[in-house]
Amino acid sequence: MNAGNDHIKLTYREALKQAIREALSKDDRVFLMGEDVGRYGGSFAVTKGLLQEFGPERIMDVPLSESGFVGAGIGAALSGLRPVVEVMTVNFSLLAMDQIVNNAATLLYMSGGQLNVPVVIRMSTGLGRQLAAQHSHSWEPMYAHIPGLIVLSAGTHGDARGMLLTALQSPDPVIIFEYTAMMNLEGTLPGHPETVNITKAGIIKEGKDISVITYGAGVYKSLDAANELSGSGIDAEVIDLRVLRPMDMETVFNSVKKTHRALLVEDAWGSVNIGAEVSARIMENVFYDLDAPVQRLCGAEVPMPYPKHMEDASVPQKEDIVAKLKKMLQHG
Amino acid sequence: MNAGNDHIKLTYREALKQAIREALSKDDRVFLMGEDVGRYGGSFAVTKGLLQEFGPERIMDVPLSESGFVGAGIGAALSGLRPVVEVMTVNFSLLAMDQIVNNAATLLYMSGGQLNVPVVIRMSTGLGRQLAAQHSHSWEPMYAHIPGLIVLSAGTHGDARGMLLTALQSPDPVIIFEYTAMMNLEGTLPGHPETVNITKAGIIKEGKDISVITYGAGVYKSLDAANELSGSGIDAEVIDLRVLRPMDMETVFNSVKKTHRALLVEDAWGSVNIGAEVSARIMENVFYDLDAPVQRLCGAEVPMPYPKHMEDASVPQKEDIVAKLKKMLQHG
Amino acid sequence: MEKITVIPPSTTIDRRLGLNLLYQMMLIRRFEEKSAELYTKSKIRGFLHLYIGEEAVAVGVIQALTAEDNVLATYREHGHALARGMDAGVIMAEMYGKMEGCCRGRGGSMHLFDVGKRFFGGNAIVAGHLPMSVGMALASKKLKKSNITCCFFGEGAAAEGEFHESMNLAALWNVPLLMVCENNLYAMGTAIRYSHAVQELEKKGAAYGIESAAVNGMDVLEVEKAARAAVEKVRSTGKPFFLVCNTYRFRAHSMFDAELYREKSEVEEWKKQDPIPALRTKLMELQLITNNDIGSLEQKIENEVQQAVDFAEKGTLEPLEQLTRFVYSGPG
Amino acid sequence: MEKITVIPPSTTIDRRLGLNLLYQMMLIRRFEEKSAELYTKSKIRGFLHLYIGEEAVAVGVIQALTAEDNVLATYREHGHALARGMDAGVIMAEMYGKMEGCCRGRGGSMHLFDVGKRFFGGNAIVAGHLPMSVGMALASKKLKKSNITCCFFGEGAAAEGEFHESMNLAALWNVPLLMVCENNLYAMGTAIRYSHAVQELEKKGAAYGIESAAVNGMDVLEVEKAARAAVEKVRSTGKPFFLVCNTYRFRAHSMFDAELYREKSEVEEWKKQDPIPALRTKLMELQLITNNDIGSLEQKIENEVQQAVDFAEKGTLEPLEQLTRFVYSGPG
Ligand SMILES: Cc1ncc(C[n+]2csc(CCOP(=O)(O)OP(=O)(O)O)c2C)c(N)n1
Ligand SMILES: Cc1ncc(C[n+]2csc(CCOP(=O)(O)OP(=O)(O)O)c2C)c(N)n1
Ligand SMILES: [Mg+2]
Ligand SMILES: [Mg+2]
Repeated sequence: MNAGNDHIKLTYREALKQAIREALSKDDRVFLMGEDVGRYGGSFAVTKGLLQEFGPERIMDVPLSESGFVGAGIGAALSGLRPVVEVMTVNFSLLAMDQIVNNAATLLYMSGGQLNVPVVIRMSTGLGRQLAAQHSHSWEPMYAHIPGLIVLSAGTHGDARGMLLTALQSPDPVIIFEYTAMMNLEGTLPGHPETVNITKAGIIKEGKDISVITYGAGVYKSLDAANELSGSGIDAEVIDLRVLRPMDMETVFNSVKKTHRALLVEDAWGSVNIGAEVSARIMENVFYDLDAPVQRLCGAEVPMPYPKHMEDASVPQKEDIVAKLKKMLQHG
Repeated sequence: MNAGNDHIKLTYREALKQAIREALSKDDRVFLMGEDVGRYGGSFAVTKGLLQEFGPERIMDVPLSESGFVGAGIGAALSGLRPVVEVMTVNFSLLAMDQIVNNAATLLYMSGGQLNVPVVIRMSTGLGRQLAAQHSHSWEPMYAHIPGLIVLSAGTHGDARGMLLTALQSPDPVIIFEYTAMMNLEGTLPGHPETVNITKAGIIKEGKDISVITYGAGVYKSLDAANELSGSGIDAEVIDLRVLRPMDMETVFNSVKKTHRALLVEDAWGSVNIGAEVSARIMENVFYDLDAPVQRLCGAEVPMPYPKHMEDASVPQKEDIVAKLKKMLQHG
Repeated sequence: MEKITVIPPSTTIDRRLGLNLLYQMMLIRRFEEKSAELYTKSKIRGFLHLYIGEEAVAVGVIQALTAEDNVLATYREHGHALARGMDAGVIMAEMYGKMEGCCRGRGGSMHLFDVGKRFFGGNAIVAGHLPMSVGMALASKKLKKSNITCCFFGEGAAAEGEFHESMNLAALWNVPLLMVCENNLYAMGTAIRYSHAVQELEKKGAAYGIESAAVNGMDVLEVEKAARAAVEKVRSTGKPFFLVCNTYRFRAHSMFDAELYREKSEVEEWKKQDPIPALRTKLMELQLITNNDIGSLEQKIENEVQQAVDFAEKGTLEPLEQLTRFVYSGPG
Repeated sequence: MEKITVIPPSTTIDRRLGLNLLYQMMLIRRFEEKSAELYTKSKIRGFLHLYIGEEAVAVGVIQALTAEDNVLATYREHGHALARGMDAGVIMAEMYGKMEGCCRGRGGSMHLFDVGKRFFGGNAIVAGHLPMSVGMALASKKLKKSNITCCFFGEGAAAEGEFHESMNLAALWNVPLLMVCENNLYAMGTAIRYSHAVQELEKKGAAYGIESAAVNGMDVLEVEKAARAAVEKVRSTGKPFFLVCNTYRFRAHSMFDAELYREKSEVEEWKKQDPIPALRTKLMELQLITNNDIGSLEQKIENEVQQAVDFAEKGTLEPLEQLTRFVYSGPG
């Protein structure tokens, strides 16, 4: 944040859009392809107006063919372009997963270092709009399992605007998760888009009593919980993992060494998830620094139900985080 | 194992085949569909001769259309049949994953309990034949993440022959992982196929010093390692998880409460895997029983390389398990 | 081998059939207008996709089916559910997220299921239900049942790989499947010219040797006639049939759509073909019905819709204790 | 809109072209015979898919391309790699798993890549490279380059959804892509009649408005002529072309195949059309070459293949320290 870059208020949606516009303006090789990114204006209105601004060569509407157009993005990346492929939502990404895993993530290694695949794949993810079982997935854990991918989670406005620009400098494939439920949320950022680091976790709030380690939709919820608790004398540190692959464990370990306690918060289903990985690594590396077992708060292991009360109950809410933190600290 | 059921020697391949034959004989509603299961005899010769025995209605060769025929299996299951769908290998299963996750695993919940999907999906999995990056995946962790699925791993001859028969009694979708590298391995089993429990982990070898918790290709390797160590005064318990979803943690916790130490062994990539989940659950539930941090031995996080020496180095070998156990026990 | 059938314009129509078709279309129209109103009042949430303008398709096709036939549809399926004879109250309660809904409120607008009516969704992954429909038809064949399966999907869905695989499998296996493509010219904001290289979709049947026909989807009598012929063929030959119904959606794609991608005038032009006034006028001209009939139909429908709303309003929310029920069968 | 092109039988042929085509086919044949021998000696491992019998296709088509054009192939790609001018030694070293191989030995037989030759695999997920080929052609169009992309795949691959999506995208976007279907009548053990409802695959072009042609893939001169015409069209119009080459594989699918699915007599019948003796005879009849020429070709090839083996034998294995190199770019 340089001087002269005055701060502005903007929504998460606007942050995403500024990133795309900046990327398109800065580099001719960049183009955006995805379902309804152009004429419709983007399913979450993120790309509204960009077709008019950049024309159909740079903003390409594609047919419903996830495997086809994600694969085409990979092919274009192999041929000197810098495609940004939008998979409308993570829910449809299984249709393209073979392309992502067996091609994008694999070609560099398998070709003995010959083929770079500089493709950026954006997907909006998560729940929160009562879209039910087939439209509310949080599949960050599945992508974080795959070597060869760089997996980013934009849990803050800064990352919503900054991650894409940095990702486009990567010679390797990058997945960026964006959060559907946060589109209308306002935040404050410097006036001009800037790249951000995409190798380190972020310390969202410093604290000394416990480390709350989270990402994505968990970030602001955890921050709210931590802020609420600071009144009652609990000083929680909040860490946004940001980079789900390869994970920056240094930041996590340093935090745990300081606080001696950790709670992992995420919306994804409760088994074989990001929290499990972080917990296991804490176990393996800083076990003797722990004053109490690391705990997780995750999504309920159900296909998402439609009704609001059930959807709300399916993922950790601020209140759940507060309650859990209180319990963990009394206990310790 | 009832009296009069004499034991026989048979390969893992033969065990799988007996299960399929038994399933087809017992229930008219059962049929097998998959690529090259019929005329070719199965890509690993598991189904050789079954087309001749049961005819093309029961043993259906299908075109290369993973999404199509897995979805068709789901549809047939919705309509009163008991399809056994073979996805030739796990490597191709991403093409069918949308069907498995968004349909098979979701329909019962989403329909408010109306629609059962009694489909069994078999996939051979794992590495060991120098098949390189696109043909050596171990994706048990990705499927174990999905609520609504029952995920089984046939790490022993008994399970290779028994799991299918039990799975076919399940009203819910079951994935069975079979291990490519074990096809020719001989084992001893009772003469006749019998169903096996598919809710509990198995204690393969009892021990008191440390719990080695594993599944699939890790089972015999871990057992070999444990047997080797028993000479040097280390008495390791070996647990085969068997059911990767929903996991039986009781058996694991009881073991850890006894041994106070655990090593998790698997071939899958090292992040966000089954071991991470088990480690996190041990952390959350029996932390105070631990004398030392739980450790993992997993697959290297690389797209599998072709050369034998590199492939071997990519997954834990018996020697690695032995060395790790020795180290962990000196340390404790 | 394959052929494109030319359906002669509709000829015979009696009072009973005419009134029945009119009633169904008017009920769907009114039910959806009411739903839109309830959406703006936040009684209904999530995605709501209206079928207004396309009523002739569901009504005409489903009219030609028997109660034993299977029906699958997309997320734009209120019309199909009503035409299939599902109770308006149960559907409305589902959209309210109430236990009295067809899926206990867990599915919402996009996931209507009613096993009793053999109505299998309400599927929200575009083209995800096509493979299942092939499997259901395959089951009928294997079980030697005389029922057929009817699968509705949009022209956007026809660009997905699942369309290709399903058409080929259906043709290869000779299964009794009626594939009904509702070509409303748009997939969200993507006009058919941006999603299909060949826009006369009925031509795609030839690639699979599947008999095909295209029909004016704005004329319920033509649709009914074409569907009757198609159903007759499917039932008597056991072979699939591909019926393209050319239609138009008068409303936005969903309640989130600003309709930037088409001219108002285009919509107005199409509204002149509104299937409801068209049928009304025709029946009046043929003197099969009177103004009185219309009046009492309207009254009946008004009551029915109001009762549906009352039923939904009075419904109860599922207790949170049941959140994990039906992830698997058996006691939740 | 679309049409099926009829290619007139080949007419002109001179000594230079004739010898060149003969040399290439003989080299491929000899190279693969040697490979099979080395496989039985366990020098080559993994899967080995021989192209023997089909040489006329790769040789004829690639002959019609320029060095700037992109070529993608399947796991059955030794022939394509050699025809593309890749060094036999480098290919053999790759199959030995040696560092001197084109992919440092990491890919093996199924994954030959050579960026310098614009040879992009060696792809082992059936049809997984089709979407990429569309993207590469799209990049040429966007970057206003005159090169085209040529994608080889089997008739089995044409049943996958990726074929449909790729054909549609290529036609919709008007990209310079030559799709070459190598119809060898079998996908592993599945005869085309069990995988395609319509077996004249060239008819599938019409569904996408793509000009198509079928050619006798056992006659290299016909293939070359058809390919030249097709390439010419693709280059001048910028539009895709679908070329079906009807051919036959003389050997098993891979070294694991017992060939239970076809009669020996069928194979013998097809061997009468062996493209190598056919061309030899023709050139002799036309008095373009002599027995002497054949002799020196054979000698040259024998040397070349022996040198390739020597090169591979002398190669080195990649040090294990490099196992994780190239998972990502930058220092491993
Ligand atoms: C696989 C998949 N991709 C994208 C979407 C998002 N989406 C929902 S409806 C739709 C358009 C579908 O168009 P069409 O098949 O023509 O049906 P229509 O809505 O016009 O009835 C899209 C892109 C989805 N639900 N599933
Ligand atoms: C998606 C996928 N499914 C299955 C396989 C296993 N498999 C490898 S080759 C093959 C047959 C392919 O046949 P075809 O496309 O005709 O090519 P050919 O081998 O005849 O050259 C199959 C089923 C695979 N590699 N990828
Ligand atoms: Mg549409
Ligand atoms: Mg073939």
